[in-house]
Amino acid sequence: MSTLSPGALPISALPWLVAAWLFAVGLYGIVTSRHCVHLVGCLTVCQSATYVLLLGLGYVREAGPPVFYDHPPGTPAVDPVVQALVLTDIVVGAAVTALLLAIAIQVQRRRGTLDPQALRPLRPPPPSAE
Amino acid sequence: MSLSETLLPVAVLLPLGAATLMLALAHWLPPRLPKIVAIFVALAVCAICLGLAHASLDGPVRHWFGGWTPDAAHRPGVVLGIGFQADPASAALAAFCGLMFSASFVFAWGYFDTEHAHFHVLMLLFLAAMVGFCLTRDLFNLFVWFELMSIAAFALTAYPLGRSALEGAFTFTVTNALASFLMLAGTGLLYARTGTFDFATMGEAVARTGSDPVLTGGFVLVAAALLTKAAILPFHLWLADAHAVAPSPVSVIFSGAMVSLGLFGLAKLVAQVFSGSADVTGLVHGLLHGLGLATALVAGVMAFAQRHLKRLLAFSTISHLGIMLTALSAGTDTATAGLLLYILGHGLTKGALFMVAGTLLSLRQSADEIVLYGQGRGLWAPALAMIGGGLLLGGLPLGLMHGATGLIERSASAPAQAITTLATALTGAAILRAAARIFLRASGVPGPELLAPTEREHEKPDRPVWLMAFPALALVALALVPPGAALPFLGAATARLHDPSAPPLALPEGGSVNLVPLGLTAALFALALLRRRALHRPARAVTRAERAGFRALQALHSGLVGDYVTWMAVGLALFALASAL
Amino acid sequence: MTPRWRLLLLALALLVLAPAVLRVALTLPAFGAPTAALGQTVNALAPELRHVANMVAAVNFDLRGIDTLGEECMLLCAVTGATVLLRGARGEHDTARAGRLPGRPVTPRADATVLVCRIFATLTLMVGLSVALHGMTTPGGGFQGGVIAASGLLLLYLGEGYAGWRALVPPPVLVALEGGGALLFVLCAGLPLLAGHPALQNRLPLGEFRDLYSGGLMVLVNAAVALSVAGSFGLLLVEFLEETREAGDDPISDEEDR
Amino acid sequence: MTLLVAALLLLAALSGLLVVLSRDPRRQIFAMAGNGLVLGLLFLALQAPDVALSEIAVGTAVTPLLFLAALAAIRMDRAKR
Repeated sequence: MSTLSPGALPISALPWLVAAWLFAVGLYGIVTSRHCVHLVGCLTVCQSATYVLLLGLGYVREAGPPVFYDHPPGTPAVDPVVQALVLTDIVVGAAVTALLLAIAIQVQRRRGTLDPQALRPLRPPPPSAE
Repeated sequence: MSLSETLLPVAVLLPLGAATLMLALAHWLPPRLPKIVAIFVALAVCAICLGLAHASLDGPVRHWFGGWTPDAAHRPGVVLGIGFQADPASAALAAFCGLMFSASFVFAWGYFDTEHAHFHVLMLLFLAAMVGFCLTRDLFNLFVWFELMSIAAFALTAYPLGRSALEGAFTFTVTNALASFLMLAGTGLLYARTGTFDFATMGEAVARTGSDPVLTGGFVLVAAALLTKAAILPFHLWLADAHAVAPSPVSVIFSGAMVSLGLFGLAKLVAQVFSGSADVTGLVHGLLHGLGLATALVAGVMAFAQRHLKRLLAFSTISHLGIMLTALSAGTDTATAGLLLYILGHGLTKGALFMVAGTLLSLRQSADEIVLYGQGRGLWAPALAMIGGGLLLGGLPLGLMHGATGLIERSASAPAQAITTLATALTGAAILRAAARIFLRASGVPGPELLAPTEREHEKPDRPVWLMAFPALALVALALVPPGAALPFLGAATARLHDPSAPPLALPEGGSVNLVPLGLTAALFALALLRRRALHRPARAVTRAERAGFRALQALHSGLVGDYVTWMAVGLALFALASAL
Repeated sequence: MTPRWRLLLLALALLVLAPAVLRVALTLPAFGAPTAALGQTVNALAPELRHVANMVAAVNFDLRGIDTLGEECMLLCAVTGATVLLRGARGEHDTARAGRLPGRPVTPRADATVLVCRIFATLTLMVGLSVALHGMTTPGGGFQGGVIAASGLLLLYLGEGYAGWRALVPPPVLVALEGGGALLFVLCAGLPLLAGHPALQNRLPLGEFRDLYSGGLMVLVNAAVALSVAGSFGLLLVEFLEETREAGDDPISDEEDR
Repeated sequence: MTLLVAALLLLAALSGLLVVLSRDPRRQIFAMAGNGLVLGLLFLALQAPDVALSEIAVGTAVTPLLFLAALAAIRMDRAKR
């Protein structure tokens, strides 16, 4: 790749790099998290990376929103398809977050801890089984 | 529109409608009604999809939602709407999902008595998602059904509210939610480059574009998501936790149908969208093949070292998924045909085995083969199903799985064959060992399985034994159907998966009977049961080394969500390395 | 793995991924100049074909309506799952019970607070309704309107206190709203099939461009989504707020529960 | 690319980092609400008013509220132990 020289990084790649950054940061948060609720928060950061990526992909320079109320149809507008994809996903993302939080509340009740380092689904057998 | 074209969306809308109606009326419905409705809806979906599979033998059945056909835009390469397309393979798999759900609903009769229809609402949405996943020909729509499948699965895993179930569900949700973000991002990349979501149109655009990092990147992200669902190393870690802790009727669906759908989706994408991209086909033949072999072997060994029956079965599922991935990556027509047949055979067998585990959890209050030692006496029907299932997984030269293995091995290299045979034998021997201990009081000193994680749990007792045993036996019986009868259909299905107008393929009639896997299974089984306490020094040294090895492998499957996510990142890095080389 | 090793492994993986990401980022179409034709085709064709001004609504509720149905069902799944999780642990097998928990000690509130909250709750509901209704012409629609309307419930909670609030918004009604909205969507998709048309086909009169009623079937689908989203998020809020109360706060008397 | 979009993108990257780095879940909620607001503004600048509306309603109001409720429930459980 000839374009890979570090000095020639075009600014127009910024949104994609921000998306990748958000995803990586979210992963870092998930991996190092010591509290399940914090972990869920990091997951939402990962998710926001996909929104930034998709909306960035649909952006058209010097175009308006894809709503032809004030502007007549035919004026330049950004891509409505990616917006539609993101729109519904935000709502669903909130619901999944809620599901995870509900699980976290119940884990706290059953285990008394929310440290992901201490949670493992099946436990090693009791020594009495020897 | 012809009848089959009209029925195509009904296969998805029917379970969706039934689920939403039940949810809306949940408060007022008599408790028995949802169970009956769910069984009939699943059967209806199965029947509709069978009809579609038959109709699509004369050419693909298509349905464009809202009437937005590809020429509605009057611009070539622009597809405004979303299409469903039934080819024989997709429709048959959708029908298979309907069958598995009806069996699971019968099995679960009486399990969820106290709850308001919620279980059945979630299950029907799950069914609709799986059918939609099979039938769609739109990438974003595929993502939607993939995600719906995931969310329904998350909720169903946590359903029992036990300690393990909650923690397993948490891990499952985090890893699979990450997978769906990857898939969404990948879909976005592919859209940015090709300007469409429709499989066929996208395939043309991909073939036009040639080598392009964006397309490869999009494929890698989508593939990583599908491989996470299909539990391929190193994305596989969540599965053993989730499948082991989910309610048994749900595990039946998870292991029997959901995970293999991930691979089917990947096969379909590779065949219909990416067949024109040399980079992607290189990745499929290279990296995916290696990952498949590694998965088969690692998970096979892990299965052999388990004592919790559902966890054992879960690892066996992973191992068999690895074998299926080798078939996918081989890419030849016979291997693809083998993959399709393997999905059916494995799903039926594994579903039956999970039902047996559920029966034991309900009647004997445990799923631990050491705790259950000798407790299975008198349960002849579950015993029969379990031994039959174990033999089938272990390479019994009968039935669908054997036919599928024969087809797959035609295009496999000798070392690959050796590894898959060993994996098959390991999982088969593990299941037979557990069956022998539980039902036949056969002993032998426990080996590495003694160290495996386990859990004290049980499922709702007081359910009629025959309602639990009948579906298990029926599934085993179906898995024993001679594969020869299905070959003509399979030939058409394989050819049409790639190209909807291709003439049916002539598949080679059943090859030689291969007894090697069964022999190896028997040998490993005997080894496990003849094991005696290590008394002499060399024997002790061997045992210690063995334990250390297994402990390391168990430590890899730590159950910690941070570890799992790290390994997912490593998996992505593997893809990056492979595509850069 | 110890956390340190894990972090090291992650760093290594990200390091390997970085050049690949950079390569993809540099080959993507430049920001602000996408090449995908679908979006611009929708912008060019949909105003005339569907008489709506909001292209996002046109994509969501007509062109790719089946996607939206799938997303709607995800919402249903997640909310049902969360409900089951929270309720199951409270031992409320009967949905009716969650709706009527009398005897909650009511903290006295100033009349002014109650009034302000009522006014704002009504306003929020109206805003939500308006956002949902104008979805075809201006930014907004069923998803956003539904969420806003559901958050109005919260203001009611602040104003009315627990008991009054539970009486005003019984969960069975919210569940019926949630399921009923989604059912309406499924019917919108399925009924055209009975007449021999493709599923979800827009056969209703399309109305005038920039009119409140424009887009034909899309209006109905939009309403279905609004109902379902409002019900789902309302239920979610109710169930989560229920969790913040002490379990022993208000013992339920059996007579009242029956 | 306008300066505004670039600034908002960088702000989004920063606020995302803040969400991850606020290890105390209670403080994280504020970071999350801020992140939601920044994202909403970014989407508005990207000419996506529909998405911005959705993100602001969900990201700055509903999600933080759910986190608050969940944390309250968890605190209560811890107090009981």
